[in-house]
Amino acid sequence: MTFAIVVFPGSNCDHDAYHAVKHVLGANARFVWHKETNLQGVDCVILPGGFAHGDYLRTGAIARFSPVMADVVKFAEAGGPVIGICNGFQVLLESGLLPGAMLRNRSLKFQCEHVLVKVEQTDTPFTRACRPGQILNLPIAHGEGNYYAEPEAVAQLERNRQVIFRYVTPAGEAVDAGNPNGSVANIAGLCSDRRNVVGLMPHPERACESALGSADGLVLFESVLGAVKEGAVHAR
Amino acid sequence: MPVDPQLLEQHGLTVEEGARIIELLGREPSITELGIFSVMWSEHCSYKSSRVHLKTLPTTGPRVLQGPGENAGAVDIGDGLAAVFKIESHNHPSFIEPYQGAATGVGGIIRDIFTMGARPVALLNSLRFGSLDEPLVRRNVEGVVAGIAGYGNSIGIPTVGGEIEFDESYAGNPLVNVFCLGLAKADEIIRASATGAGNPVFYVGSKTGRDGIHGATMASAEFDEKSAEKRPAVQVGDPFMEKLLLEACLEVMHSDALVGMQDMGAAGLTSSTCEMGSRGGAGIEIDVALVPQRETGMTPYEIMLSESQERMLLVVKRGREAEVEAVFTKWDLHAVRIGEVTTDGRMRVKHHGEVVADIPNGALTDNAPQYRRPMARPAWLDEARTLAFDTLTPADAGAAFLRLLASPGIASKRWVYRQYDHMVRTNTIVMPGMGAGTIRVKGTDRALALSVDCNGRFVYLDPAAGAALAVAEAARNVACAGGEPIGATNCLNFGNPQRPEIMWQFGEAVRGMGEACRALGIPITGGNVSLYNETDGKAVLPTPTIGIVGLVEHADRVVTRAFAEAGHVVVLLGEGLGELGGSAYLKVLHGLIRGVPPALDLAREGALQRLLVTLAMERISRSAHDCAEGGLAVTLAESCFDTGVGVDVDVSELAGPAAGWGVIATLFGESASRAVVSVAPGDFGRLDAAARAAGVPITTLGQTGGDRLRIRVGGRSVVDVALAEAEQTWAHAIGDRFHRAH
Amino acid sequence: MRARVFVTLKPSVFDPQGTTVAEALHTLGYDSVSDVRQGKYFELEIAAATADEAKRIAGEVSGKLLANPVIESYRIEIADQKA
Amino acid sequence: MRARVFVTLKPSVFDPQGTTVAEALHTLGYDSVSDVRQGKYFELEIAAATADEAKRIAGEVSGKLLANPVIESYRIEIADQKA
Ligand SMILES: Nc1ncnc2c1ncn2[C@@H]1O[C@H](COP(=O)(O)OP(=O)(O)O)[C@@H](O)[C@H]1O
Ligand SMILES: [Mg+2]
Repeated sequence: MTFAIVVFPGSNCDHDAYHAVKHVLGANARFVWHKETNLQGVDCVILPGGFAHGDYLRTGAIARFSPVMADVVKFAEAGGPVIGICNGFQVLLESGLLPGAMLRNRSLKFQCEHVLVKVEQTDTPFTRACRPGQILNLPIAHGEGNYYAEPEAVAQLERNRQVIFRYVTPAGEAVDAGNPNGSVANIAGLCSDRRNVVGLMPHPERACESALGSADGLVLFESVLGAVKEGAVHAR
Repeated sequence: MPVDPQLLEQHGLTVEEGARIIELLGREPSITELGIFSVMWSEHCSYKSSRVHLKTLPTTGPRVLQGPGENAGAVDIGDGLAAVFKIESHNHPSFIEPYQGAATGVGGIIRDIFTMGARPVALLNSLRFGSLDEPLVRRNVEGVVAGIAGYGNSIGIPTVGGEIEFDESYAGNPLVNVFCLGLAKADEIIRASATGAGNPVFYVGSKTGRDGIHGATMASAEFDEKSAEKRPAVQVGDPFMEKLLLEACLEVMHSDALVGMQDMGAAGLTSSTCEMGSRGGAGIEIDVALVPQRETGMTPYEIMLSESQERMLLVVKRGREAEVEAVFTKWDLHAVRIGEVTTDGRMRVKHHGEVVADIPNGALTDNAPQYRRPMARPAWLDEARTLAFDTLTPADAGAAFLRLLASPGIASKRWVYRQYDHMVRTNTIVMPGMGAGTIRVKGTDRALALSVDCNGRFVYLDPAAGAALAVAEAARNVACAGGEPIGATNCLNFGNPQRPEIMWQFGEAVRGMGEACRALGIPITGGNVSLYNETDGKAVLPTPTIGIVGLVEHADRVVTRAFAEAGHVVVLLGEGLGELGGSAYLKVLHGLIRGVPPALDLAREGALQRLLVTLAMERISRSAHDCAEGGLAVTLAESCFDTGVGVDVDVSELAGPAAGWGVIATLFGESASRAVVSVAPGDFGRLDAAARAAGVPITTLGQTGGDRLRIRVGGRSVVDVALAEAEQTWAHAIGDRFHRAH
Repeated sequence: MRARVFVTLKPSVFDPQGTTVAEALHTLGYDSVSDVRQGKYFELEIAAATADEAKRIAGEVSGKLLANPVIESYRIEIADQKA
Repeated sequence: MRARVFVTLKPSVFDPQGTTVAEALHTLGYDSVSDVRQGKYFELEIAAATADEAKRIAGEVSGKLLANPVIESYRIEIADQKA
């Protein structure tokens, strides 16, 4: 199985994603420069974290016009698994692959810390190895992770069970006390209506080894590895 | 052009220096030449007041691959790898514009590291501000922290540690010192020198504007009302551009088409051109008309002195230009050829072909003025060193304990480091707040433990002892984690060197720092001097910050400050002498910076540090935390926090009489060479044997467990609080002083 | 031609920056300021024959890049001709 | 009264955001856009008897909080009376 890790100018978690899938998970990984136009032969696309184009203007706003994005859209539309992590999630939002937008954290500050995230849905390629309701300890590191969508849009996300990760308290409750950034409905991550495109603000790739404080993020990559191996998900 | 005294003064030069310029050139300088001399001979670039002292520092050792003289120092960390590191100040710019000043400080030190061919992997910072009770200081703090975060986070280098202290003396002159460490293959370190006549010189990065003209001279002048006028000089950082430069430069270095490179930091194109030529024993000729410009109508003077950020100067092998250009093009950057290497040892600057400056490199570097400025022990010192305990009433121990935990210097710094991405690159195995920031070195078994420290109160009361104590503390911090201290870098922040008492503080501090490093076997591979840190004639506390790199042999054996679990034995290594001079207790409870700082026996300090490394690497210690600000009581409290494991100890063996100053001195005295360590009961025998073998005094204090923090003397509890209460106090003291709690 | 583009959060979207600025102003004693909204402001230099053409280009650019239609709206003025 | 405040970087101050946006526009084929400067835009609701008074308050607030006088300058308009 081969992961493609898209590198935008300003991506800075690209090497972390590479390390996680190649050296911890043991899969193949290759970097794809944002000017390339061909994702051929890859089984899963990772849009990594960082500050594509410096996050100037708006997070993800300029990156979505990168040449590679046309192929990422094609890959996603063909059913291939795509995961956007942090800045990658922001790119997915800007490019319309996932609904909604990001506002500044309500603290107006960058926040880097471990948070608790509940897995709400296990029928996506990135959560199928999770237990329903499993709580993951994952780091966040962002200044604009305050997810927003109009109330009707949020209602539709809920109806379609597209909210797959929510920030929670240690008791597992998705209440304000567990919400680090002000995201509507404590949303930490979403999937597309076809469920193959996933975006989340926390960094699973930073939580794949216990030496780093948590290995809870590895299950996302194990999930997609299993899904691809079993042929449960692929771009056709 | 005739140089009159007024013109010289505008350039921060003395009349004697003006005469010397004429002598060295054999003629009157042009205005461009005068500008070039003014920045190269500024304190910031020439080290004219400090060099005679810096020469005395120990800079060599078996691990040293690069000592002072290049953009950064380097030490061998095994496996064919080098740690490349340095610290730099951006104090004055950070006062004028906190966000951009701090941000560009981070950008500058990162360039110093990747210029050496190293990939930057960790940042630390050492910050000093006035009292947090002042709204203006709070804005300054918010801006500086946001600026460091804004730059470091964006470029993707984790900030894994640092320190922050508050004292009124810094209110009008904060200190912003940033440390960066990078990794390189030991045999691939790049030097910033220009060789090979005819090799082309390339400019790459941001376009040049009128930013920061005379920034280097500004960094060499104290503040007064007039400095507000220098404000248009503010530089704006562009971390995105720097990220592109970083990746492109590291890629270029992997080809052998590169001869040398240097960043354009303070004094921009001037210092890079002249220093590269000088180091290579060659000359450089450039035409400033070829320099990419952001603004129109810039003069050669302005182009040479601009401090626009995110620019690099490269010397490339002739015939290999296309390879290098292709790499930069990939990263959307343009490398522009602006000149070439010559053989005549001169810096020649043309403007559309016409020579506007032609100076022998030596006149700007080796022949720059050197001063042995007069030094005098301050008259006020004897008075400040006396401590009349009979005029003070000792505070209640329990209340003092909570006051100390709530004081910003001791309270949790989470409000600060939460704004820094401290995990990016997935190497951080000890996060900020848990001890020395520690990063693993992927591909090896090893890790690096990093610490920056300085207690300005100690330095103020005894500069030599204070600077030595700073070295001891920083080294002890990395030793607690299990790291052997193998290299250091310093950032010497002082007042106006033209005042003999400041120069005395400086000279003494350098002497003390050198002695400590020599005794502990830690070479200083580079650093930075920041003088004129004064407001209206009042200097900051002398602050010679030291950054230390510790080598941890086994990353998986790293130890943090926090008690691991209940039922462990808590011991004190080293001896408390009840020394309260210069302590946080006196400052926080009595508003005093007085007395004599703790005594330091460097042999005992070294023994303790070696023991701490052994205890970690042999998996004996389960936590280790050095005793510093706030003394034993605060050290014990900090050992409980975050893991929430309580402690119950009896310090009778250490204490004097059970009331009054004896208890206070035992709990809050800041004697050097001590650490609180916890071990599983079954390992106590090994600990005891190791301590005895090392000749380090060991006292069993009690054990971990429960949800209270209890310190007893004899039968009596002198501190007894719910751990949760103490932790709340400590955790929120800084954040609560700012507007939003979130 | 000089175009000015104002990008503001839609009224329904909570504006954390504006709210914080308003709070800070109250702390400073400016109680007469009751509501603050923060947006972005751009000045573009556009090579166009007519103001209308400049406006068309500015509009395209704003819709595509400068504003995010999910949360923001925009308004354009051409320097010598307010619109 | 509604006040609008435009905060822009002083002309000599480097604007990396604007530069990056301009480059992005060129990549998208908008070659007619030659220069982009990015600033901030505020709308304030001010309880004031006269436009002049509103303007005075907006000016104070801008100088103190909304703009950073070291690198930015600002301009104020009162809704029904441009100034
Ligand atoms: N306090 C110090 N101790 C030892 N070396 C120093 C000290 N200060 C400066 N140096 C050395 O002097 C040289 C010049 O320093 P600096 O001007 O700060 O470098 P740059 O301008 O390239 O950033 C460097 O090699 C630096 O390591
Ligand atoms: Mg340098």
